Order: sequence, then C-alpha cells, then structure tokens
Amino acid sequence: MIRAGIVGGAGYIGGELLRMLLGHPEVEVVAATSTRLSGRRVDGTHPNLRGLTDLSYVAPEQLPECDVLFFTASSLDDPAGRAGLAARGKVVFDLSADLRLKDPALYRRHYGREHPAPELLADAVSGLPELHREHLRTADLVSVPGCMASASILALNPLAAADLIESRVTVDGRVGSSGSGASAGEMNLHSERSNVLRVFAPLGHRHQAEISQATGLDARMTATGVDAVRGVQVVVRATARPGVTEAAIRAAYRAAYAREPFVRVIAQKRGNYRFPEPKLLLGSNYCDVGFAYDAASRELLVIGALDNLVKGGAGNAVQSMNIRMGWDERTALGFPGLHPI
Amino acid sequence: MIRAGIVGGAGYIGGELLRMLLGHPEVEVVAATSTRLSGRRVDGTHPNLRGLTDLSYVAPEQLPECDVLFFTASSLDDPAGRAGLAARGKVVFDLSADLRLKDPALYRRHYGREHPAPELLADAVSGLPELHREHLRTADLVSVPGCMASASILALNPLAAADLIESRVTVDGRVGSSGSGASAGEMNLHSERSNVLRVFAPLGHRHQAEISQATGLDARMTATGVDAVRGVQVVVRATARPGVTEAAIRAAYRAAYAREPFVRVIAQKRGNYRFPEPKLLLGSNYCDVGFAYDAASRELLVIGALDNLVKGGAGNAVQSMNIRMGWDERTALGFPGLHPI
Amino acid sequence: MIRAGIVGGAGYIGGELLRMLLGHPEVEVVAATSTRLSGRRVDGTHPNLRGLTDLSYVAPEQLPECDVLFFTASSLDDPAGRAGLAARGKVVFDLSADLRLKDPALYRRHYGREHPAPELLADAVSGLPELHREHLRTADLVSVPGCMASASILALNPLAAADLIESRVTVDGRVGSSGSGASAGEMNLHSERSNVLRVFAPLGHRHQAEISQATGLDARMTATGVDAVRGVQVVVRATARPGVTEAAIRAAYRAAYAREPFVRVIAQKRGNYRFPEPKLLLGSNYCDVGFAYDAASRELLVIGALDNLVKGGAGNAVQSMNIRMGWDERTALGFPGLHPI
Amino acid sequence: MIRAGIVGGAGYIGGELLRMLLGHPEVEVVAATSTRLSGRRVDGTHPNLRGLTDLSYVAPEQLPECDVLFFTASSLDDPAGRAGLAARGKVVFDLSADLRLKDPALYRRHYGREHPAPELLADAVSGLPELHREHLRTADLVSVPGCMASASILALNPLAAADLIESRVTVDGRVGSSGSGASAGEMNLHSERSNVLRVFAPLGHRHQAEISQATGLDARMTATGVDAVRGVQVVVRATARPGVTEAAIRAAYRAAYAREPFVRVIAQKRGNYRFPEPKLLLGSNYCDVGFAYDAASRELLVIGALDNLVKGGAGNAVQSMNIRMGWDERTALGFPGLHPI
Amino acid sequence: MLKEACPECTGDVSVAPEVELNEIVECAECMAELEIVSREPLIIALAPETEEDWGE
Amino acid sequence: MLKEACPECTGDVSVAPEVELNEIVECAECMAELEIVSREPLIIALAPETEEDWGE
Ligand SMILES: NC(=O)c1ccc[n+]([C@@H]2O[C@H](COP(=O)([O-])OP(=O)(O)OC[C@H]3O[C@@H](n4cnc5c(N)ncnc54)[C@H](OP(=O)(O)O)[C@@H]3O)[C@@H](O)[C@H]2O)c1
Ligand SMILES: NC(=O)c1ccc[n+]([C@@H]2O[C@H](COP(=O)([O-])OP(=O)(O)OC[C@H]3O[C@@H](n4cnc5c(N)ncnc54)[C@H](OP(=O)(O)O)[C@@H]3O)[C@@H](O)[C@H]2O)c1
Ligand SMILES: NC(=O)c1ccc[n+]([C@@H]2O[C@H](COP(=O)([O-])OP(=O)(O)OC[C@H]3O[C@@H](n4cnc5c(N)ncnc54)[C@H](OP(=O)(O)O)[C@@H]3O)[C@@H](O)[C@H]2O)c1
Ligand SMILES: NC(=O)c1ccc[n+]([C@@H]2O[C@H](COP(=O)([O-])OP(=O)(O)OC[C@H]3O[C@@H](n4cnc5c(N)ncnc54)[C@H](OP(=O)(O)O)[C@@H]3O)[C@@H](O)[C@H]2O)c1
Ligand SMILES: [Zn+2]
Ligand SMILES: [Zn+2]
Repeated sequence: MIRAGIVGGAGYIGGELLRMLLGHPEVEVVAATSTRLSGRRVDGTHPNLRGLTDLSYVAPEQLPECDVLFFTASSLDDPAGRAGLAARGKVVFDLSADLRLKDPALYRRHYGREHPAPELLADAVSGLPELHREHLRTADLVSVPGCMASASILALNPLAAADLIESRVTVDGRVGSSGSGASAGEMNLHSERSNVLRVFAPLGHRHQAEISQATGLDARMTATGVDAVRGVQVVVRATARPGVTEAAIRAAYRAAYAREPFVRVIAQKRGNYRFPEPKLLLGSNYCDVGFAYDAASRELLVIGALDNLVKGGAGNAVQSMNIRMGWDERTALGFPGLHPI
Repeated sequence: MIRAGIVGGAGYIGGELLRMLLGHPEVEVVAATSTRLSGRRVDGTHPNLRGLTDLSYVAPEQLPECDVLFFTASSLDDPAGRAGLAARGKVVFDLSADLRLKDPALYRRHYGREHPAPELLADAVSGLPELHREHLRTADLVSVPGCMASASILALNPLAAADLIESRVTVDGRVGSSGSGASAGEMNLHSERSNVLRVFAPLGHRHQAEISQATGLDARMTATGVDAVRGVQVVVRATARPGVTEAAIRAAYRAAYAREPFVRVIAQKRGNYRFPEPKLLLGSNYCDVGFAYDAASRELLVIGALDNLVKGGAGNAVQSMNIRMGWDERTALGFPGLHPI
Repeated sequence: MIRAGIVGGAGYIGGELLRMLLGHPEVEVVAATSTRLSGRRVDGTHPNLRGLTDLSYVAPEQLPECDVLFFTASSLDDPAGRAGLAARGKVVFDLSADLRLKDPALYRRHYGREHPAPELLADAVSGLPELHREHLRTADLVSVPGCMASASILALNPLAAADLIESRVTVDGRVGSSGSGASAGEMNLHSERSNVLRVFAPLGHRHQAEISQATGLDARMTATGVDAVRGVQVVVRATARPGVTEAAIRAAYRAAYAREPFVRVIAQKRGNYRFPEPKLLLGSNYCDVGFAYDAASRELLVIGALDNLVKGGAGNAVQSMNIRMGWDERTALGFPGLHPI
Repeated sequence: MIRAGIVGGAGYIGGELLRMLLGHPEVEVVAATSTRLSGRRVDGTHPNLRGLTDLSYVAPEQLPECDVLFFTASSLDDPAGRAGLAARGKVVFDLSADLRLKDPALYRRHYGREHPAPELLADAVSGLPELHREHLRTADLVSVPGCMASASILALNPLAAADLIESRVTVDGRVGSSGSGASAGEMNLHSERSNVLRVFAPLGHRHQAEISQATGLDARMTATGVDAVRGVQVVVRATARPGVTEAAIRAAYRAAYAREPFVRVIAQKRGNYRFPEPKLLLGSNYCDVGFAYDAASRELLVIGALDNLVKGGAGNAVQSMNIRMGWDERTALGFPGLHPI
Repeated sequence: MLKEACPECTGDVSVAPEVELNEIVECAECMAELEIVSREPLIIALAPETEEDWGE
Repeated sequence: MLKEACPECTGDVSVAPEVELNEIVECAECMAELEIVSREPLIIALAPETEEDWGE
C-alpha cells in the first residue's frame, strides 16, 4: 500500500479522487486537506462516500509525508507554500491549470499575468496517458490537462499525427456545471443555471492553447454551459486534406486507440447513440471519440465526450498514477457508466 | 393609469410583478427598489424584460408616492422603516410571510420570535381572491399567502367548507428552486440542487399553519425540493366522512370554482395529464386542483398545482389588485401556460 | 372576426397555433383537423388549453371554408388532397418544409425525391417578417421557414446584407425534443432522450439550404439535440471581412432591428445572460441575436435563439398573418417569456 | 466460473444485469435473450457496454443450460413456455411481479386476473437479502420485490418488527421514467414526460400489497413520476406508538442495519443531503433510509431511496445470487454512486 | 469466432461459425447491418438499407 | 480512535486520541457538531447551535 494525500480534498475533483482512491487496492488515503473544513468529515461534503470512510479533512500545514500527492486547485498565488506542500509528496499530480502550458508567454496571454514559478514547467509531464504513457512511467511531476482540452486532444490527435487534416479547427465545447467547481458563484444558482445554453466563452477559451500545444493544430474554441452537472462534449469542425478517405480516418483512429483501455471510437450508422454522448460516461474513465465525414466537401466533424471530473480530471490522474507505479492501468477505474440515464 | 411601486424589485417575486405590471393597461410602474442594485437597470436582473422597459432600481428611500405598493420581502426587522415605506402607498400588497398568520402566538411558534408589529395583523386581508374576494374590494392592506399554502387551501377548502372530510390531512408539498428566492445559498448551487428530491422540511413546514388557519383543518405538512425552477404541487391525503360519494366531492369543487377565472378542476380518467401538473402552469395564474377517491376505504387524494411565482405569489397579488381597483380580474393575467414544456 | 382553420391541429405546432389564435381578438378558430383524433376535444391533446375552449377536432374532409388556413404538416404525399384542402382557405400559411426551398433541385438533394408540386413554389412567400414584410402584406401563400433556419437567418442576414462577413459560415444548431413533433419514435423516449447531447445531424442539416437561400452565404450546418423540450440556439462561426470593426457589426444589427418588434440584439459584457438564451424565450415570439468579435483574428461568433414552436414556427405564422391582415403585428404575441425558468 | 443466462436481456433490467454480471469475477454470461432483437449485439441497446462484450442476443428457444437464470419480464402469459425456459436454469431469479405476492387472491385483486401458475408461489423466496438472507442461501427460485416496495420495506421493517409504529402508514413513492421500462408508450415521450410531477397512481399502487405482506403494516400508497431517468424515493408517514422516543427509533435502525453492506441510515441535522437522496445512488446498490420524528405529536416521517434498476431490481438479484452461491455479498456491487450529479 | 472486414468501415466483424446464410450480423464499430451472402467462403455485404431517420 | 456516544443520536463518534480541548468533531450518524469539553475523561457535548436554515 502506498500513501496518498490530496491537497484541496473538499472540491469536486477532490471528491472524485477520494472516491477512486478509496476503492483502489494499492492505495491508502492518509490525508485530504481543506482550509475551510479542517476537522470536518469528508463525507459531509461528499455524501456518496458515507459508509466508506471515517476520514476528516486536515489543514494543509498538517499534511503528512506521502508517496503520491494530488493538488486539486491552483497554488500559484503562494509559490513558497506550494513548494512546501509539494515537498511532502514523492510524486505530485497537479490537476490545476498551473503547469499545463509549457510556454510562460502562452500562460501570460491566457491567464493575464506572469507565471510565478516557470521553473516548474520543464519537469511537468502531461497526465494524458494516451499521448505520454512512456514519460509517465518515470515522472515525478504530472500536470493533468483541462477537461475540454483532454476530450479535444484525444479526438484530434490521431488525425493531426497522421497529417489528415488542415491546421485550422474550430472547437465547440459543452460542459456541465461541475466544471465550475464547488465554489461557483451566484450565476451558478440552480434557478439561473438550469436549462441554460450559456455561451460563456464565445471566442478564445483557454483550453484552445492546450489543444494547440498538444496537437500542433490551430484550434479556435468556443464554450457553452449546458444543463448538466457532469459531462463534456466537444464538437470540432475540421477540413480533411485533399484525397483523404473515410477509411483513412477510421484507420488512424483504430491505430491510435485499438489498445487503449479508455478510448472508444464511436461513429455508428444506426442506433440511438451514434456519436460520443457524455451522459453515458458519467462516473466512467472513458473518453469516447467519433467523427462524420463528407468526402466531397472534405468537411469533417469530430466529436469527443468524457466526464469532466473523471477522464477530464481525477481519472486521468489516477490512470497516470497507475502507470507511474507500474500497476494495471485500469485499477480502480472499472466503472463503465450507466444506461439508461 | 394608477402608479405602482415595488419594494424589493430585484427578487424573483419582484421580477414577476414587473412582468405583469408592465403588461397591465391600467398601471404604470413608477419605481422598483433595490438596496443592492440601486441605479442598475431592472432588465439586468430580469433579462426577460429586455426591450420592454428602461426602468432602473431606486434605493428604498427614493420610493415616490404610489397608488399601489408591493412589498416582496420581509420588512419586520425594521418596523419603523416598513411603516415609512408603507405610508407611500395607498394600498399595500405584502407578499412576505409577515402578516399571513393572524395569531401572534402562531407566528411565535413558527418563526421563533415575537411578532414585531402585531398591530398590523388585524387589518391585513388575505390575498386569496377565491376565499376573500369581497374583503379585497375595499382592503388597503393585503397579505398574499405562501405558495404551497395557496395550492393547498384552494385544493382543500371546498371539501372543508362542505364538511366532506375529516379534520386531519397530510400535505406533501413539492417545490422548485425559485421558491428559495434569488439570494439562496450554496446548497442551491446547480451542481447540488439539480436532480434532487430534497426533503427539506420533513415535518411541520410553516405553511401548514396557514392551511389550518384558512380551512379549519388539522394539516400536517412535509416539503420536498424537486428539480424544477418554478412550480408547486401539493399532494394531500384526506379521509372522507362516512357516506361521502365521488359525486359529492365533484359537486363541491364545481360549486366552488365554476365561476372562478383561475381555478380549474382536473381529475380525468384518461390522457397524459389527468391530475394537476405544475409544468403546464409556468407563467400562468391558474391553480389547478384535482382528486382521486376510493369510496370503499374513504381514502381521498387531493392534488393542487400552480406556479409559485404567479398564482403562488405575484399573480395572486395582481389579481387582488384588479379586484381592489374594480377592474376585470383577469387583466394582465391572460397567459394560459405552455404545452409541450 | 376572421375565420381560421388549422390542418393538423393535434401536433405541437397545431397546439401553439391554437394557443395564440384563441387569444387573438380578431380571429375565430372554426376548425382544427386531426385524422387520428377526429371528434376528440383539442384540450385532450393540449392540456394547457383546458378551460379556454370547447373545440373538438374534425376530420380533414370536414374542414369548412376559412379566411386563413394553417397547414402544420407536410401534405406533399397527396398533392390533390392538399389542393382540395388549400382551396378552403383564402390565405394559406404552410408551416411544413414543403415550400421552403425555391429550387426544386435543392429540394431533391435535401429531401431525396422530386418535388411533387413544384408549381406551388413560385407563389410562396417566406413567412419571415423581418426579411419579407412587404411581400407578406399581399401574399396568399406563405411558407414559414424552419426553426433553426429562422434563428440563423435572423442572426446572419444583417451581416450578409452589409457584406461584413465572408461567405463560408458554420452553423451549430441545438434544439429541444419538441422539434421532433408529437409523433416522435422510441429514440425520443424520456429515458433515452433525457440528458443527451445528441449530434443527430453531424453534417449537412437540411436547414443549411434555407439559410444559404435567404442570406446568400455558404452555410454548413451541424445539429445537436439537447435536454430541453423547447428552444433553439444557433452558434455560428463566421469570418469578418478585413477591416470590419465591432462597431460596424453592432451598427448593422441596430440598423436591421431597431424597429423590429420581435428581434432583440443581446451582446452584453456583464450579467448572467450575455448572449441569446433560449430558455428565456419559451412561449415568446422573440428571436434574440448576439455576437462576439475578435478584430485581431477576425473571428466572429454569432448567436441566435428562439422558441422553435413560436418564433420558429407558429409565432412567425401568426405574425405573418397579422401583417397580411393589416393588424398590429404584435397582436396575440405579447407574452415576453419568463425568468427565472 | 458459473454460467448465467438472462431472459429478456434487451430491457432496462436486462441491461443492468449485463453490466453487473460482465464485471463479476465468478460469472460468465452465456446468453441474453431477446425476441425482437435476436442476433443483434447487446451493446446496440446498452451502449454503456460498448467495448466490454461482443455478446449478441439469442432467441429464447436458443437459451442454453445455465447455472443461474434471470427472468426480467413477466412470463405468466405463457406458463408452459416459462416452465421450459426455467428448466434450463438451476437457480432462477425472477425480477418480474409474477411471484411477489404469496396469496393468489391478492394477485387477483391487484392484477385483475387469476394467477396462472399459483403452484410456483410457495417455493419463491423473496430476493430482499436484508429480510431473507438465510432462506436465500438455499433458494432455487427467487422473486425480487418491486423497486418502490424494496425501498419502503427496508425503510419500515425495522420499525414494524420492533412494534414502534401503528399499523396504518401512507407511502408516497416518486420514480423516474426508467421504472416504466424500455418499451414505454407515447406518454413517456421526452416532450411529455419531462418536467412532470405525474401522479400516475393516486391511490392503491400495487406495491402497497408487497409492503403490507413483508412488514405486516397496513400500507396505502400513492406514486408520482418525476423528471428523472433513474431513482426511487419513498416518503412514508407513520405514527409512533405512545412513548416511543427518537433514540428508540435510531436504535431499531442501527440494530437492523449496522452490519448490512447495502443499507445506510441517513438522518442528519446538517448538510445538503440530510435524508436519503436517490440521485446520489445512481448505479449503486445502496438503499438509504432515514427518518424525522416529532415526539410530541408522534408524527414520524420515514424516507427511503435507491436506484430502481439496481437495489430496486438487478442489484438485489445479484446480491441474492452472491448469497446463494456463497460468495462475498458485495461482489460486482462495489460502485458507491456519484457526487456531484 | 470468424473475423471478417466490414464493407462499410473495414472494422473487424465477429461471425459465429454456425452462422446461417442470409443472417444479419452487426459491425461493432459502425453498427452497419451486414448480411451473410455466402458461408464458404464467408462473404458479408451491407444489408439492404433500412434507412433509420434520426432527424429532429 | 476513541469511541464516544453522540449526545444527539447515541451513535458512535470516533475521536482521534490527539484531539484538543474545544475542538469540534462531527457525528457520522447525525452530523451533529460536537465539542470536546473534556479530554480526560473524554466528554463531548453538542456544540452551540449554529442553526443552518434549510428551508425554501
Ligand atoms: N471541475 C472540473 O471539471 C475540473 C476538471 C479538470 C480540472 N479541474 C481543475 O481542478 C481544480 C479544482 O477544481 P474543482 O472543480 O475541484 O474546484 P472546487 O470544487 O472549487 O474545489 C477546489 C478546492 O480547492 C481549494 N481551493 C480553492 N481555491 C484555492 C486556492 N486559491 N488556494 C488553495 N486552495 C484552494 C478549496 O478547498 P478549501 O477551501 O476547502 O481548502 C476547494 O475545495 C481547478 O484548478 C480546475 O481547473 C477541474
Ligand atoms: N419565491 C417564491 O416562490 C415566493 C412565493 C410567494 C411568496 N414569496 C415571498 O416573497 C418574498 C420575496 O421572495 P423572492 O423569492 O422574491 O425573494 P428574493 O428573490 O430573495 O428577493 C427578495 C428581494 O427583496 C430584497 N430583500 C431581501 N431580503 C431583504 C431584507 N431582509 N430586507 C429588505 N429587503 C430584502 C432583496 O432586494 P435588494 O437587496 O435588492 O434590496 C431581494 O431582491 C419572500 O418573503 C417570500 O417568502 C416567495
Ligand atoms: N416542431 C417544431 O419545432 C417545428 C418548428 C417549425 C416547423 N415545424 C414543422 O411543422 C410541421 C409540424 O410539426 P409538429 O412538430 O407540429 O409535428 P407533429 O407534432 O408531429 O404534428 C403533426 C400533425 O400533423 C398531422 N400529420 C402528421 N403527419 C402527417 C401526414 N403525413 N399527413 C397528414 N397529416 C399529418 C398529425 O395529425 P393527425 O394524425 O392528428 O391528423 C399531427 O398531429 C412539420 O412539418 C415541421 O417540419 C415544426
Ligand atoms: N424498470 C424498473 O425500474 C424495474 C425495477 C424492478 C423490477 N422491474 C420489473 O422487471 C421487469 C422488466 O422491467 P424492464 O424495465 O427491464 O422492462 P423493459 O425495459 O420493458 O424490458 C423488458 C424486456 O423483456 C421482454 N419482454 C417484455 N414483455 C415481454 C413479454 N410479455 N413476454 C416476453 N418478453 C417480454 C422484452 O424483450 P424482447 O422483446 O426483446 O424479447 C424487453 O426487452 C418488469 O417485470 C418489471 O416489473 C422493473
Ligand atoms: Zn463497420
Ligand atoms: Zn449523532
């Protein structure tokens, strides 16, 4: 059993980490921190864990030494504090946006300030196993990509890598309210947030920089909040290069994902669920990707879906940990999702 | 044109009052107050009113003289302030819970403190036209009942008045999130409040005192928050007195409501909508009531439904105003509700 | 009072026509046909109309002479039958897709068969008042555009007319389940259709031909079914021509819609509802349009929203009828929509 | 590995059985039957299973010999056919309502016809492990109770067994649309079934007979369809016997469930989830039970919640199978449910 | 299980050895309906289109 | 972990041995807030009511 700690355990990502790690046969959760709720039971905030644990939050300064440590929220406002906490973990998984962009200039453009700890950027390995599995086997600092970025990268990368599409792609991301975290404001009140199709990022959503960095494509991203709690879907418009056939596109996906445990290619001609549908993935670590192609016009629609808190966050972190520790990658990630739902 | 003012215009009840009064041919809205948003446009908070008005909120102390004045929130914490504001309106419609219970002892039991202005209670006429139409014609102070109370009273009163049921009834109220108002807390975040069946008042909900006061019955009330923004449904279990027939129950409802413009009796044997269904009433001033009866066991189920912000609040106030002013009762209340929805 | 008839009164569009026409001071509904439900009360299928009408459906062959006649479903399978029915109305409003595309070749491409009555196409005036008001004043055959087409055309046309954008635009339509009508199949069962982000038309949705026809643009359209009953939102990606400023875009919208009673331009920098949001429009005849623009990249996002059954169908028909009859265009279309919802 | 078969694998209960059995380390699914879909892949109907199995449905007559056999739908219309199928399984788990009521007279009253195979009733053991664990260890025919019945029985039985409450209880059941199965009719179309509070069984719901049979109480049941796909909540009004204290009630629950792996007692004074909430249980095999008590009036509210397809159906069957086979009862039932959701 | 390439998407289609002539099988990858048009050698072809409308 | 009975619901409350005086712990069963009012002997009491409104 290795010892795991969670910094920021009371948030939504923290809750999912707890759910998965409590069910992990190789891991003991030794601490989850919360500044606000130190001393309170974790099942007070995560009621699905009632009966599974007697753990209570500890204050960050009480964090013990850990084998693996998960950071769930940005800690850049206090780089020294972060360094102190990070030193208590042999391997650190960072789920915040802090270390996702390799280039500090990109960070500046998208986050509106200088990166306070650029020295961390070089060491951080991206926690997307499908692209970085080999690096993850030895990484001591892992930065998990954003939820819509993960879906987009997994949907686009096989095509980009095989040079089947032109560079410019437009990404239309749709995301549920849990994407805003547990501390969202008045605009996320149920009466305001229900039933919305809220175009909250009309142009230039931050995740587009992550997509471009990972795939080399020129991504332009819009994001809409939809009336769901969990779930991300990205609908991407791309243009195939001249001569590209549907068979070539399928072949690229098949080559990329035939042996991946958590990516399925969903592009069917019949049935109620022909393309990736996030509702089928709630609680699961799958990212489903699919496409539709019109060879005549070379219009290509690429679709990705996942649960933002699982494959879009905590699940990617646990999968990365499994890789890092040399365990079966699927450990504690077996839940396949539900239907009907 | 008479001059209307709204104290607390930025809340959900305030928004519905604005919607209805802006469409009222006899009424000019001269002011809506907001402490927090004084100087801001009302359509900033009530986006459905964009294009309909250029009104901005004023601070309460700027409230001008009005013919009719609507109070939307409790003002008992500052009885002197309330008196000052109330003096600016010739007729006052109070939508808060302040004046609903006639007996200060009941107020104490249900609200946990002494009533700060018991002298107001005697003059307040209940803003439920179906029971108090005649008094409303001359009332200068009207207290609109609670949303679940209105539905329950309208569903039960014909049976109670005709002495068809035993005194003890149990009321199961279901209500959407707008029932908590625009300033609800973290527990009403979309991610927490979505998909709930939240038994927030297992026993003794406050509205049971209003129901008992109006009908003379011994009501016991439970309330559950459901995943809707608007809408109230009450499901009431009663026991018919020996010998009561289904025909007698129907007759009592028919007698009570045949000429009421805003109460429909819905108890059908076929179709998708056999009993009162709040979703059909969104935005409308109807209260639908219905029942099912098993003569053998004398079990009687009584059902009521309405939109908490309309017939459960602002609509009752506007209907009461129409009566008080001698206008057609239905003025500005013509929207019938939607299907499908 | 003029006499109105509805062919196909039992569908969702038929229900909305009934709701609006029953509230129209100049119109008497003399008949609503249904083959399946002939003899049944209309409020059996449209429960929101209970208490408002005692009308029952008649079989199509019983349709009396009418001043205005609304066709709600395709009648091309039986052109002779259609002609017979149409002859009973002096002015015909066709809400089906039958007459929307002027060019029979386009019809063939998008509907997969020869147009059975191409002779009708020339006379049909498009029931989109903002573009065709003058023609509508004298039209005897009006073809109401598709719901997502209407939203897209109203969002794009001011920019296309002023030549502010390049021709190629991509349209991402989102639509609720009522868009499939009351006779949808098993794939629209609640357990299957709830919570979906169903990309049901990945490329080449039929409405793109209508958009191109009306605006002259080269539109490429994708459509997603979302978990709503009513409501359409279109999110359009366009590229501004070199040198175009945000001010020029705003000016184009303002010029086009300043005097339009049912189009609002919604593009705000603050608040919870910065862009067109369909939930605010349920039951209302507004089409809200908005945009976001990045002058540096010339990326332009254009957004439109409406209620598919109202401004996207029955409301456009009633507005067109008001124009045709010389009445105030807003008659019977006064409901502004709700908030919160 | 034992061999399992599912008769009626294409329904919602069949899908959940497949999900759980495919993840069960001791079980191999050898066949799932479907009359309608024989030869089709099971993941065509159950898309959450894509990637997990290549199984296709077989016609019932192709059902091979099995160690355990699950019947998901009523087979009473063809008792001989049923007998033939049942003979292919050493142990049969029947999830239909066929064998739930021990007394054929009760069956007649609630199902409106003579029981066609009363000889089966005596042998059927109720598949509710908390009440019948010892019998299940040797049972060869198991009848799984109804979803709302299970929740009610688990919520009430500790109080009934300890004689803490009076006999008459009223049960208010709330259930999502999956409770109607995959073959529901037009009244379950998304546009009709969304947003409902549909009182579909105002008095005398069939499950009340099951509750009375199991607990000895006189249960009266109402049922409401709510806008959820999965989930059952029962809210029960009972009256405590004179002198009963809250401590006694808690003690009864604790005694009954302290060692039960799948029942939790949820009755808290603080937090967002104080009482059993079905949304937290989606996909999980928990039944949460809770209560609120007013000693002065002896009013007692008892609340139960579960996922109708899991603990309310397929999960109870799998748990019963685990007991019957001598395995750890929790095998394949480890998913705890999600938050937020 | 025999494997054959789907004529629609070239994905692997699993066919039981005891499959009958004219039986319909489905491709797991694209869910196309495929007909067994010959058993030996095994030949599968797209089944006659029963176009399912999925529009709204 | 020390076990003590919750004064609200009599459920078992787990208390860490290193708990401090006046620290607040929660009862898992009823989620009451409990204060450590004495360490030796261990005595827990209901914390002063911070009544949370849960109404609508
Ligand atoms: N939500 C998603 O879908 C998602 C998906 C992928 C990645 N992420 C990323 O994961 C991170 C956490 O997201 P979340 O949804 O779990 O957020 P959350 O629910 O708001 O929780 C964040 C937690 O971290 C702590 N925290 C918040 N701000 C902090 C700060 N400035 N300094 C220290 N602690 C802070 C808080 O804990 P205390 O106050 O209790 O200490 C809080 O419980 C974010 O960086 C987000 O970008 C989120
Ligand atoms: N929501 C319903 O379904 C419903 C139905 C029937 C009756 N009611 C009753 O109507 C009243 C208003 O409900 P609501 O839903 O509109 O609430 P809301 O959305 O919270 O709005 C209340 C408004 O009143 C003002 N306000 C709030 N608290 C105040 C206080 N202590 N003193 C002075 N002003 C205060 C606030 O305005 P500023 O801060 O902007 O000044 C706020 O905008 C409540 O008393 C409620 O019981 C509500
Ligand atoms: N739903 C929308 O959002 C929307 C928006 C704009 C335009 N439209 C167009 O409006 C039309 C009606 O849509 P809807 O949603 O109201 O559909 P619907 O709910 O399915 O109703 C159509 C009605 O027309 C009749 N009908 C259906 N098929 C017919 C046929 N082949 N021949 C004769 N009558 C037939 C049926 O009546 P009986 O069987 O009772 O006779 C049915 O009640 C469609 O053409 C649609 O494209 C729909
Ligand atoms: N849904 C729930 O919440 C729930 C919970 C507990 C228990 N149950 C019980 O479980 C049973 C199945 O429920 P479900 O929700 O899975 O229903 P469902 O989705 O409608 O599926 C039933 C399946 O059984 C087959 N079937 C249906 N009627 C049949 C008949 N008369 N004869 C033979 N086969 C028939 C059908 O298969 P083919 O046509 O493909 O052969 C169908 O796929 C019901 O008896 C129900 O009372 C349901
Ligand atoms: Zn294929
Ligand atoms: Zn306790």
